[in-house]
Amino acid sequence: MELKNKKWSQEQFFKVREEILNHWPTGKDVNLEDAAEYLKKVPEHKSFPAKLKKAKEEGITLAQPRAGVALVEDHINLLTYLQNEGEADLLPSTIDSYTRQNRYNECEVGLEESRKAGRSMLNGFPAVNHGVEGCRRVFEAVNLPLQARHGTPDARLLSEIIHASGWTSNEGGGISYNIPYAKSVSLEKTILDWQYCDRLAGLYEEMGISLNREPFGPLTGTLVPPSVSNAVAIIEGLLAAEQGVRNLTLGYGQCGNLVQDVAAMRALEEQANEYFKMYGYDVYLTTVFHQWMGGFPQDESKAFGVISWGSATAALAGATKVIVKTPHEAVGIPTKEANAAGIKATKQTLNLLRGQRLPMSKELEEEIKLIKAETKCILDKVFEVGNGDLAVGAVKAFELGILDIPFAPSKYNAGKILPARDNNGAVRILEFGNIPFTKEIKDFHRSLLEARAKVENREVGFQMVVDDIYAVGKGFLVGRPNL
Amino acid sequence: MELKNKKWSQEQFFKVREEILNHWPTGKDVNLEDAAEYLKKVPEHKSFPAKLKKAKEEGITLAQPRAGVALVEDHINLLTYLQNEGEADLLPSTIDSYTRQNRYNECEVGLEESRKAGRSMLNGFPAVNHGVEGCRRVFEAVNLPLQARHGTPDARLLSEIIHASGWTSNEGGGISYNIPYAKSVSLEKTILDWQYCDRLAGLYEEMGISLNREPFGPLTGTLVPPSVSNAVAIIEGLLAAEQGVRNLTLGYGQCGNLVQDVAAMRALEEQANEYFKMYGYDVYLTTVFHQWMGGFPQDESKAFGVISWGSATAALAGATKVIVKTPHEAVGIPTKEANAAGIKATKQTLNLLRGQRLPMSKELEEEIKLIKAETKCILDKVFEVGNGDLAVGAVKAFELGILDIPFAPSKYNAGKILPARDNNGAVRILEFGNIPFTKEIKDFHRSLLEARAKVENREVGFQMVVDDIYAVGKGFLVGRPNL
Amino acid sequence: MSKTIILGVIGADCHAVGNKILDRAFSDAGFNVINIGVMCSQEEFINAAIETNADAIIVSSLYGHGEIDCRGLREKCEEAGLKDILLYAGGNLVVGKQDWSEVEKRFKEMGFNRVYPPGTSPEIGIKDLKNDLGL
Amino acid sequence: MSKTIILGVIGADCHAVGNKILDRAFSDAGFNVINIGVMCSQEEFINAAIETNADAIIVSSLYGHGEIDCRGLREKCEEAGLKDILLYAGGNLVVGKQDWSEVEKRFKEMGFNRVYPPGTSPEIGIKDLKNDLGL
Repeated sequence: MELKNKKWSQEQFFKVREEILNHWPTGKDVNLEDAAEYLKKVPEHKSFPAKLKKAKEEGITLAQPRAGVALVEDHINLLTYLQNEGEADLLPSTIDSYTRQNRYNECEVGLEESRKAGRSMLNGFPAVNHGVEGCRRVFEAVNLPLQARHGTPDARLLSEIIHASGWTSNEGGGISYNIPYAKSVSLEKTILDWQYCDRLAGLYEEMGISLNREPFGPLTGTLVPPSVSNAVAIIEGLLAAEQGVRNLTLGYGQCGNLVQDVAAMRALEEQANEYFKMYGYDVYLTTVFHQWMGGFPQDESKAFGVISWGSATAALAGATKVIVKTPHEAVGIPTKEANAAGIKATKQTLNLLRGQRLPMSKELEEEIKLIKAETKCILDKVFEVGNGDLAVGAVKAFELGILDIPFAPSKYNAGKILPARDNNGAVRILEFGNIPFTKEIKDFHRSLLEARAKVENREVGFQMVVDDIYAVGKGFLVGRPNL
Repeated sequence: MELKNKKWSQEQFFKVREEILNHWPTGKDVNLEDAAEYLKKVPEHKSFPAKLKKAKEEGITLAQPRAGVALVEDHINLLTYLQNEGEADLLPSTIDSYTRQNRYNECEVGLEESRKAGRSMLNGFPAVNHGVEGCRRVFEAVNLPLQARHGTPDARLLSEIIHASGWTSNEGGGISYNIPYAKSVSLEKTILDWQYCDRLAGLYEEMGISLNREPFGPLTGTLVPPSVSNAVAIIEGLLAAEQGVRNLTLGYGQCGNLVQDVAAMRALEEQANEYFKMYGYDVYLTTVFHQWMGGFPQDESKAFGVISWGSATAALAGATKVIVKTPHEAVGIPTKEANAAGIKATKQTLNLLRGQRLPMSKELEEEIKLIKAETKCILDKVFEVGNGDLAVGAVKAFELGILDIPFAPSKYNAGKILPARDNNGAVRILEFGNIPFTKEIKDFHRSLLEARAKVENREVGFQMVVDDIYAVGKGFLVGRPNL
Repeated sequence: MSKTIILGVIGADCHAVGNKILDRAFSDAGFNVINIGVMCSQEEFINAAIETNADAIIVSSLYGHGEIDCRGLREKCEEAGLKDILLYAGGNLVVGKQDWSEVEKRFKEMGFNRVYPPGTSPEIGIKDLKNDLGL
Repeated sequence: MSKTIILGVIGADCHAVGNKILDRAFSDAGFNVINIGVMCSQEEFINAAIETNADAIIVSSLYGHGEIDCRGLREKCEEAGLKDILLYAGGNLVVGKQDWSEVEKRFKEMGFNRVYPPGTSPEIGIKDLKNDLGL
């Protein structure tokens, strides 16, 4: 199939669908009519779009953890604990890494070993292996909206199964679930495969069922400049909208400088809405802020400091929801208690800050303007190299390094840009690769990094980047040479 | 002695001193010359003024816990733990409540019982009973500057002992350690007694020894409007400066609304410096921000949220130091581990935010202007009723309700003003008593509270106040009727 | 007829916020509240109870010295002829985080009828008091 | 002569940041680093080691599946003739917070020479490797 940013025809979709449902035995239990009927009965308090809309209208920020274990019963226990003890507002099911690679046979091994070992040997919930039956059991056991969160380049069967099970949101996108999550899967393929997932959500939308889609904002979660992640988020939002998605949550991962983080969130929401309008899409847009995605301090008290600061930023930015880290972040997958603790610290901070926003200032205004200008530089070029087609343009833009995500594992990513923090901790760019910024913008970045270098009495260079990556594990935002 | 805001003569001071040193047997071990010699040997890293100055110049915020137990050895263990494990920047010795009432006999009972019980039966360190010998043992065992933190209306003997022991800072003031801490001690007396403490610090200053003095900013710590606590802080600062104090830290307790809190800190520093200049005092001024002083959530994860948000506000306000709460706050005096945990969460947040400030905005500018205008209304009237004498004026102002601190236990406090939060959580005034604000300012407060009442669909009234007091224990800043 | 209670904060404790809240809550619940404020000695509680023929003494302690301060209060009440008076205590009664059931046990052994942990809502005390007074 | 090491992230794990940092750190320390990147099978590690006549294989695993992914690697190395090759593993090797000494023990029993907990600085691995290689 030729890649184009054009709504798939019914024929195209159902032809592919037939094949997809045969990828694993549980696929045969997915029935679109039955699923639609099931989804129509989802009560409002368990619907992602409904709960997000309510939160946005009331100006509050919802808290959502990450969580997933191998077995259905254990997963239900985990989620109900996070719901009841953790006071989560939205629930996830984090999908395990084998499922993300469509290695369902290995999931079976993991399930078997988990049963034997009495503890989860998978790092998430293998939703495809559990099928509609298992996923519905999970959905029916909880009292909150449920979302699949993963990192799956080809999530077509997974998406079929989770939506048919009443899960009203699906995270991912053709870029954001490829470049940071895969090594050698082509972008053409993942954009096509996510067009399928989007078209599926669009089909339900056409049947009167509102489903939420959420491109993965933070990408590699490590020193990603806001304009780079915002450009990807807007592209994925537009691609999803073309396939009929009407309820979108666009996201951003905390960089750590308050003004930059708030500016990034505001720029993202405003600019995305401008693009939706420009291209004639009717989309209800909400936002998600990811707490610090980089290295965490080992000490749990310190981790609470990182978590709470992320929550405060989310509130001050007016995010519709925030994705929560846990005090076990530095050591791996958290216990359910640690997970709940992270949510509680988050909710406390959100509640204290309810209604408070970072007031507009010269600094905030200029940062918003900068991020929007940079994002527009990138998007203009993407449309240009795609001859007006956004899907084609995205693929070409990665080839050419116009889109370039720092620290991404994919060989389809140029990996030429190098970010580093300025003296205030805001993420700037040290080496631009082929990112199509104006000279003025590039000079501005450079001047900010030079200012930091002067303070630190060293040259601008790669060591700054390494220092910045290690810094938060040591407690700081900016990797000063003497830490 | 007649109360006047005038530097005590040597004669006056030493006459009173003779009597003071006889209040309890340990007083006889205080020798001014010996003390001066001891203090001159305090290394820079153990000097409060030196460490505060360094922090202010570097633009960083220092973290200081509260801590104190009955016995010297246990107290040393506690402080060294907070220093080494907790990573505190400054150390306290919180003084027990019997000492605060000069009930040294009861301290003896408490010390005896603590030895028997194997746990502290006093809620702090009885520095007077331990005398110079015990206090110096503590000072010599630690590696950081040490401060007495208490709430003692008559701290004359205590101040003599702690300064003679190398403790280079003393918290308190004639108003701030009376009105919130005593029931029926006259203001004349406590202002005179704190003139003594200030004169003592001034004497050392004249001998070339820099000591830090810190009036207690948060007062009752419960919905105190910023202009009320700022007015008291500036009065106590001026009274201290008159007695020769040259190194002052003025403080403020977090109210919870970011813009108001930052505005209060900026207004305090700027306005205090204006007054020092106006009255010809040469004072090195630093600031202290107190994390949330009101009710705390029982849940420790939630407490971390409150602690971290206070730390973030301190950093964004550019406070020189922050006084740290602990995750045990809701249940009483913390274990040393909980105390260290509070410091670590605080330091992590401070470090992440190092160098970041809340940028100036219209909202911040207007809030600073409002707080300064209110503070000036109060201070003008205090000078007026004192016929130009600030000490006399302060006493009269409390009599007349010009100075009036919400929820204070003292019978010398009018207790007529009633504060409540506006819709954004900022503390405003509901009933003004005799606070001498202009009609314009009063109308502005009223309009903000009416706006909240409208949102909550109820009348402005006392129930709002009660709801606000209980709110943070339940997780929220504003006490909405449906919590 | 309205029942009379003595409300106060014992010892060298100057925490006034909760005292003002309890005053209002018990008053609103129909009790005749004699609020002797903060920093009250055992004698002040007892004298106030005798003078007003009170039905209960409600002792707050927020600063951790409650155990020392409250010791002997029941005995002194009995000596003063307040034989059946209800004694309630609440707040942060002891220094540090201790097992609550242990703390409750110690205070009950000291003759308190009801003992409340930190953060107890006034409504709970009001309900208990109405119950204990047969209202 | 410079020693050669194979660096990679095993299994279905795509964490690339640490991999890029380790690459630079070991290179800077004078090793000839063959970085096979993320998402590598056991076979990819072994083939790379044979091709380059490597002295050590350094396996990262950040996503919790390390225990399953690393099982049998030592045996496969021996079958492939890599008899004395050093095997190091580090990262978030297991799902959840487990006692580190237990985890270390399991990996040592699986034939790993060195095992590192999360957050280990590259300098430590470099020092150990120099030591183990007699440099």
